[in-house]
Amino acid sequence: MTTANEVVNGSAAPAKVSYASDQEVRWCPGCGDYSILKQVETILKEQGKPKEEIVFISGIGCSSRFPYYLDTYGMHSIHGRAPAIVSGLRTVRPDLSVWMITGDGDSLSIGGNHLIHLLRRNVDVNVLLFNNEIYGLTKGQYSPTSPEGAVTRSTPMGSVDHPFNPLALCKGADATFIARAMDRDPKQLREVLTKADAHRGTSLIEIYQNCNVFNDGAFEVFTEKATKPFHTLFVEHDQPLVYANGTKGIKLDGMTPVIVDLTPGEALPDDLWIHDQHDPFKASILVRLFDDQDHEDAMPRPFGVFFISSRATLETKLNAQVALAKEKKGVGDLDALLSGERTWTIA
Amino acid sequence: MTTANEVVNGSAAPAKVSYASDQEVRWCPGCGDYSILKQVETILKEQGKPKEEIVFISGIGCSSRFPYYLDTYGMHSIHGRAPAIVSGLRTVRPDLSVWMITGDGDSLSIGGNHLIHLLRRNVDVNVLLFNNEIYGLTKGQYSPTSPEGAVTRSTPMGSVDHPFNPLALCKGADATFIARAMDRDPKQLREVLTKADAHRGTSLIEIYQNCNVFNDGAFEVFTEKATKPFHTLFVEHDQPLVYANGTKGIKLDGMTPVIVDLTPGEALPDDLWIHDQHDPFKASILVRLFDDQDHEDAMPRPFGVFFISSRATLETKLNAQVALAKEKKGVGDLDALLSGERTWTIA
Amino acid sequence: METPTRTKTVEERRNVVILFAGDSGDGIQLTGSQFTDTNALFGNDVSTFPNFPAEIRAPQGTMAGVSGYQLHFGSVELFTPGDQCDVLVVMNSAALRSNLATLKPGGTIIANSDGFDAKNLRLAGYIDNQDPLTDGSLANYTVHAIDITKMTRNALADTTLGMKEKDRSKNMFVLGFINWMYSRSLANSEKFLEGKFSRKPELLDANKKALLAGYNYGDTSETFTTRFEVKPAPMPKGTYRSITGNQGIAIGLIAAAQKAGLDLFYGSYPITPASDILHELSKNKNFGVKTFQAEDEIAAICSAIGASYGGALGATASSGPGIALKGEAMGLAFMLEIPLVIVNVQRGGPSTGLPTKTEQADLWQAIHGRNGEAPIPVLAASSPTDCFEMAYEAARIAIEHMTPVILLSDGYIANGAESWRFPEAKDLKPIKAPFAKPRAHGDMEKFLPYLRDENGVRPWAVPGMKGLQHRIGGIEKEDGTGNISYDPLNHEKMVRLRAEKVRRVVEDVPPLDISNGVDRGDLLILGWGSTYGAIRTAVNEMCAEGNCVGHLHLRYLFPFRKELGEILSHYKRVLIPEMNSGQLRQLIRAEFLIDAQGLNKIQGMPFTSAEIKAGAMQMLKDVK
Amino acid sequence: METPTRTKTVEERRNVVILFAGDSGDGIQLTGSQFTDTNALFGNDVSTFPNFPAEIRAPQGTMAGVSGYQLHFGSVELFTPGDQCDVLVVMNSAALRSNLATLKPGGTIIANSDGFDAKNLRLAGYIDNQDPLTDGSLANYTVHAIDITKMTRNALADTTLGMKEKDRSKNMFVLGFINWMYSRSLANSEKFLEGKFSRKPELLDANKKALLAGYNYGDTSETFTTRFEVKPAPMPKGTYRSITGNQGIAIGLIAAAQKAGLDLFYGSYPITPASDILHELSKNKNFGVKTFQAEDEIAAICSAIGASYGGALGATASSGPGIALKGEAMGLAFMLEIPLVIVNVQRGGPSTGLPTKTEQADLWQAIHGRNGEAPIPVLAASSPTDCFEMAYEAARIAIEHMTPVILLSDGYIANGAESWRFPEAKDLKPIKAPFAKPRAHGDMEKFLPYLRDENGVRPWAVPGMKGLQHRIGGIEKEDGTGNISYDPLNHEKMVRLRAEKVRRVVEDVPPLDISNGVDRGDLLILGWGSTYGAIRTAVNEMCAEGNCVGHLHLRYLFPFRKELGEILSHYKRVLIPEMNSGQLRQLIRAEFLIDAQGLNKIQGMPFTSAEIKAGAMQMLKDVK
Ligand SMILES: Cc1ncc(C[n+]2csc(CCOP(=O)(O)OP(=O)(O)O)c2C)c(N)n1
Ligand SMILES: Cc1ncc(C[n+]2csc(CCOP(=O)(O)OP(=O)(O)O)c2C)c(N)n1
Ligand code: SF4
Ligand code: SF4
Ligand SMILES: [Mg+2]
Ligand SMILES: [Mg+2]
Repeated sequence: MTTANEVVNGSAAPAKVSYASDQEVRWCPGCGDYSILKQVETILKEQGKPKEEIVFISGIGCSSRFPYYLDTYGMHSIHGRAPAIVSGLRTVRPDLSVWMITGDGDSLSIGGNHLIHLLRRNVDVNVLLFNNEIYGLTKGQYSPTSPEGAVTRSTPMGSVDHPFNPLALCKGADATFIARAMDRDPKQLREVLTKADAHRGTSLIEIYQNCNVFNDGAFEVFTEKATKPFHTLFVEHDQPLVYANGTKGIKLDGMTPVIVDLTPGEALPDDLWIHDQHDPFKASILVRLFDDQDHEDAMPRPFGVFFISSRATLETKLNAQVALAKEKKGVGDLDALLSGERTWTIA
Repeated sequence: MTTANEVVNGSAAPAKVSYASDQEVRWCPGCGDYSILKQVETILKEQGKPKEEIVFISGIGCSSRFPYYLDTYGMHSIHGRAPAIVSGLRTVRPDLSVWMITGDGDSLSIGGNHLIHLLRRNVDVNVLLFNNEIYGLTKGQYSPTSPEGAVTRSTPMGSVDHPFNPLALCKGADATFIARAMDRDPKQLREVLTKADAHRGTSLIEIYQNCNVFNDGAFEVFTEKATKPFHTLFVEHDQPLVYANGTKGIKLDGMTPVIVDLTPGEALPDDLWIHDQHDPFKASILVRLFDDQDHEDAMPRPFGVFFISSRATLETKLNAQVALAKEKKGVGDLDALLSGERTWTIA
Repeated sequence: METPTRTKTVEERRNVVILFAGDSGDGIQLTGSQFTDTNALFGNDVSTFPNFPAEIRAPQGTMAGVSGYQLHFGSVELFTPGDQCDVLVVMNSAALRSNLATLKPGGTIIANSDGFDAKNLRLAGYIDNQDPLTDGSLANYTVHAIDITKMTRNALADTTLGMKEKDRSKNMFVLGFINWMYSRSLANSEKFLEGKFSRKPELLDANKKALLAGYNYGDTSETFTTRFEVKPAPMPKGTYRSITGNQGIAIGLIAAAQKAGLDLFYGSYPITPASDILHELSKNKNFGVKTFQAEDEIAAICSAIGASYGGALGATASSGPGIALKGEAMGLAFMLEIPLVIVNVQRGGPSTGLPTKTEQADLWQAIHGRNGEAPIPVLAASSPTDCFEMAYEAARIAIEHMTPVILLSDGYIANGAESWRFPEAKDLKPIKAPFAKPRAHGDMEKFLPYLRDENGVRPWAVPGMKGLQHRIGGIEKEDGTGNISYDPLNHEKMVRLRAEKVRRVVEDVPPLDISNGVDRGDLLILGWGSTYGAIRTAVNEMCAEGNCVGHLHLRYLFPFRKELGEILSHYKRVLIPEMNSGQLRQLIRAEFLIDAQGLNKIQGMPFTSAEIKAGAMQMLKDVK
Repeated sequence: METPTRTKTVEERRNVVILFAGDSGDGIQLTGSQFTDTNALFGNDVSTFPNFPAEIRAPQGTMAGVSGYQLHFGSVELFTPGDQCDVLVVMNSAALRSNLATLKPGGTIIANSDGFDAKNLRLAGYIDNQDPLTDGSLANYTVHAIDITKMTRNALADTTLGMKEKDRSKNMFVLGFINWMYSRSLANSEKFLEGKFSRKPELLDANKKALLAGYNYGDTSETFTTRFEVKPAPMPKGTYRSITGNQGIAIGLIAAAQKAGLDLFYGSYPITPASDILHELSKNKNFGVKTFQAEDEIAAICSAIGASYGGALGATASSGPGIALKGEAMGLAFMLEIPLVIVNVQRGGPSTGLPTKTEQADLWQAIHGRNGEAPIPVLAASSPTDCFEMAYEAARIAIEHMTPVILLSDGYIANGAESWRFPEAKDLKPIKAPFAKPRAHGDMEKFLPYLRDENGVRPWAVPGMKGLQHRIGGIEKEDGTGNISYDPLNHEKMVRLRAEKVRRVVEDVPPLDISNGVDRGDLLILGWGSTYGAIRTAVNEMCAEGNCVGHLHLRYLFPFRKELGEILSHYKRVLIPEMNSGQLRQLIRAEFLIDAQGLNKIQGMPFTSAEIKAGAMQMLKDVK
């Protein structure tokens, strides 16, 4: 980027400086957003990347206020359009570290199309999808991830919309990095964030986030001590799918996943499903473990990194074409462009 | 629909009447759209449904001119928005037979979000997605389904966008009916159309359509006698996946599909993949058979009905709520509404 | 229940303005609306103005977190929530600091002293522990500092509730106290609580206790020697209710659909301050109302177009940014010539702007914000109750003239409430949908979907109607047949036919008449939308003071009624107050070539009548 | 090659208008543009008008399928493609029927007789085999019926091409013949063919053969006794090229980015007639141009916003329906106050309207089509060459004033070509981006992203600049800091500061001056956009005939330059011709309170100078 380079004068920031901005955080007390903000700030600190080389782009929603709270570059844009803004920004600035903050309404309702196109184009950005299964900022209407039957301000008789399975949708859009985390498990969240940041391409992280004002407890079964072990499945690359404190595992019967009982301590049956984060077919099934947790013998909900594949990013390919064009035709000569191919002269 | 019913006075149309309108068809000579129009008209004839009870809604594009050519009700709307128009129409008119006509740009570029929301909500409509892997009406720019590297008017150096796998995307959006067909195989197209029309819910049919002016031969390997058998795989419910005139089949190695050689006449190995159109997991893999046909030992491209599942339609659920509300609260009394719950009187 | 009463002096008041203010979490909106209700039921005229921040719960105790509810009630007819307040009820320091300016000199402050501890004072920006309640800075006001928190807790001592829950009842204590202060019975509030907490007996009990405690506190405490009384207002005979603008719009749309015998389909995407229309409508499915929360504003309007195409009344609403997204689809509806109601509940702009504040800056967008020649009738509601009438009218025009219609409201009247002498269903204007005549059997003549009647209106042929199949779209159409046509002269003809059809709409609306003041004279104040109350109040005062001023308020904004020019010519000067930079003014000047002046306020806050008056008096000076 | 020549009489012509017409598949556009090129290279002034249907290939032989290319070339300066044509070249019956009206009385018709068989005649709507070529109905014209199909086939008899391919060379036969008719050498056309078919020797050979055959046919056939000659035009000294409006815009944007030292990012979604800008730019990646075909218009403008935020020049273009979708994002760019160029190549509306036809009906949308108070500078190009200048200016203003800028063009000048004396890079106005000053090391003072300079312009701090991190967005901002602010007075202040910044833009553009005619007198014709050529031609003629008429053309449409009022006051009457219902007229009347009249044509076709003249003469009558 000609000028940016001229005027930019970055240099490594002193480690462990604070990445918080001077703005007071304005989320409701108890909102899950606080935890996510904290985890992000923590890993930024750990990495110690210069603040000026980091950009946060968000849409509109409670979650999208996020950029104001970090002392990096940031844009709080318009509802649903962050992916498009990110695409333009990265195309001209492949040198930056770009993060996108969005909500379930912002990215899956009004912004759904931009999100799937961002994923297929594989623009290099870390997408943090704050899923609270509700519209927070507009005070409690259901969202595309709210369960069917959800009684909200816009659905007094219960929602009639079948909700999206966000990760299945993203997989269908050929995402190259898919993961799930939650506000209430800071450690796992930081791990996932770190892996996401390491991935070159669009890293999509769905983060379950509690909206304690309009949808309190939506993810309780996954976050509460008592129920967490039996409803969550933390997947690790190359490791078998085991949960419930080692008392249960998952194997595949043909293409259908089934639950098997395990005896802790004993050797694991060797037909257990071994998680392979590079297997696109397995990933297509893994995202389908999406049972309603109220049903008994429901499959647990997977967390962690589901899938990683490497595919050249949009900006890499586009800038390669620019370089190639310059190489082939020579760096553009404005006068040649102005005169075009055929001219005539009046003397 | 109060009034519609009052004023509507339908009655079965005499069988075998022509469903063509009086408008001259304005596609380029040789365009694949002609064949699709013909197949649709044929099955409409066969069904003999009253013309006035059929509606075609389209967006914008060459393909979207379709409604003008049939003597049914029809709307040629705006670019990408047909799914939203259909959703409103069906909600108030569950009695009609509704078809949606769209192109790869119309439904997957500008209209992508409306399409995936239509699918998750499962509105009862037959969606005919004319995929010619190009923008026809605007004279030849690449589309979201154009292969990477495609040289078009907007990509002289080749497209840098990774294309959508349309059926994978639709599956990810929880479509309840997914199928693929092509303009050059009228019989199979009619079969698929018939099944789609029978399905209650959104029936998504991707139809490979040749744009002989801007993207001629895009699907040649699938349509030409010589190559067709080796690059196409016609799936039938309960039948094994066999192609290449019975010389090849597909089985699953774990979750990974692999090609096996077969000897025509001999009994089929029993580990062949048996197509089950009701298995969501298998469908997730089937849509992933999407290899570039130029690679040798590429998997063949599947055609036919991939997946069918039954889920209540949006309009059914919504109208049920309306009925329930009337039953519970009694049919709305306008005066009661006007006065509200608390009033006072000035005498 | 009967409420205890000790004799204390009672003073009568003509009208009173109370501003309740506190944290977003303090339940201020509830306290305010409850007391409004009680007074309305009692027979006062009421007008309210809720005012809250964009954050759901901005940090407790901060200025950013302050939520307010202003109530004006009186024994006389009222048109605004009041310029300044007589009583300011504040739950904490920030609430006091951010609202003191609106309190009349000598006004009363009722403060929750618990909200004035060091922390709260600091958060509110009172530096080096200066405390307004004690430092004498409020000398010119009557201050009642009450530890509402403590008293509420005491009142609920014997309940099993946790501290947090107990404190949530603070607002009921306030409500009880205010009820006592204005000599109101608690009956209505108790009835409300019984409804709200029917399934939570514990909370019901607690809230009732707090309510009563507040009442009794006023009654027993020696510090309060006088109560006030506001007699019922001499309003026109009839039955009344209180209504907000958004409720008015919802009910207006339902009423119109019912009168036309159509189902109402409402496609919308949530946005402040329009969302309540969706919430309201979704509660009325038993009227055949179908609400569809679309994936975005484009889908919202398109779904409504689909519904209208199917023979229902399609409607959609949003606010500025969302309306911006609907422009292309409005063009389609305009070309299809089908009924469609588009409501814009305006908020502060541009872009995301000030989501919870009010403004009138989307008028140009409504009239000019589309590609091509696409005139659409634009209506504007002038008050909460007028929202009902204008929504009804918008729907009537859309149906009978087969056209999209835009209705403008704004955050001020959308959330504000006033008393409404509601009509009876049978008295509402009838609405007749111009459905195409069913085909006589065997009639083979080609149906002409764009054959217009004397008003330029085309027939509404709905799918299912036998023999009337036809195809329509957004491409230019041949006159009559509706077939695609690129013919140059046909295009110009169609552009003019569509414009003429829309022009005819104004022949079907009430003639213009001045709202109040003189019908010819020195100055005309020309207004539109929510400035109505402030202008009317100002003009009444000015006339009372002997000025020659008139007030004309446009509710049908576009096209203009032909007599408008005539009326304008009856005044020496024309002043146009707007919460924008002068958008109506621009249209008036272009149409009538008169040097209309503007009075413009772009602060996210409504005009006070005093501001209107000042601007008008200034202009009158120039006249003389 | 040297072209054979027999002596025939040669007549000189001052200027000639030829209209080539045929099926969409006949290669008419190529024939036309090639002959344009040849004449331009020869030194004539040229002006063209391609005119085609919305369908890609409407059914062969039908009226709907007719595609036309009108060329005006002369030995004098030209401003339009001509009102009527001297020569009409038609490849079939439909082409004749749909264009005969534009042929001058006594004009020449060159018809491909093969296109007049029974089928073609019927398709064209000539009933009961009436044949215009033979039934004498063309008595007032000189008709040359040539079986172009047969002659082309004969010429290619010995090639290995199939019949279909042979017939594709018909247009080259025509081109060859026309070259002969106007005494032009085939050299340029052959050069072009060699380039086009460099990889297809067979086709190259065939096309050259057909070209030569056409030429020789004219030369040898006895029927043609005279050729014509059009001498070079006495144009200002310099080097010229021919350019279309869309090329002009593409080049203008690249030039501006280069002069500012920025990369150009172009985010766009294809739409007629704007797509060619995308096509053109995508060919120039070696200038650091990055083109992004977005998923829709919203993503297109938002990607451009992202690019500008990143320090590049972001630009986007579309036509009416697509621009309608960009309104909300324009509001964001306006609030962010970053450079952005938005081009609207207008087409017939409303809605999908007439995609391939021209119109000027999006002016209101450009100026008023957003929510809230969001004034954006609006420029309009008046000719193909002016598209370059205005695109450059739009970019310069966007960058130096940190604001989105809208540039209006339309289908007529977008596809039309004219000769252009192109500038040298060094002579282009310099452009300086207002980048924020880099932080001195250790400078800890808070950076103020909204601290304005004397022009009200804020500093452009691009990610990567150390110490200048800041957050911006669409919510109202506090003056200076840019932090979120709901403060009422701050909002009004910011609204006025942003408006003032935009107003200042006009102090940075050339003062207004009349284009031609008298600078005070009876009538001023005030125009904008593509009506320039027709008005200029009309005014020249009228002045020559002794009328007191002047022509002022606005290229910077909004805000108005302050001297505009003054200039308007120098004329008794003001006439505003527009291809809409009077959108500029409305703005002029509102601003200056003058009774400006309109001359309005809404037919998807440009004004002819005759139409302008007629309208103006009518008005002059009224003056006297
Ligand atoms: C164009 C537009 N439409 C609608 C809105 C109103 N709006 C703001 S945020 C939001 C959705 C918020 O939900 P989500 O994206 O899940 O974010 P959350 O508040 O839950 O974090 C909506 C509908 C808007 N600001 N702009
Ligand atoms: C809002 C809007 N944007 C862009 C266009 C221009 N446009 C018309 S059709 C089309 C895409 C056509 O491609 P596709 O949907 O694949 O249909 P096809 O012509 O190939 O059948 C585009 C970009 C438009 N008409 N409206
Ligand atoms: S409304 Fe919900 S999501 Fe929004 S800040 Fe409050 S708790 Fe968080
Ligand atoms: S351009 Fe292509 S898709 Fe369009 S009509 Fe012609 S052949 Fe068919
Ligand atoms: Mg949410
Ligand atoms: Mg296509």
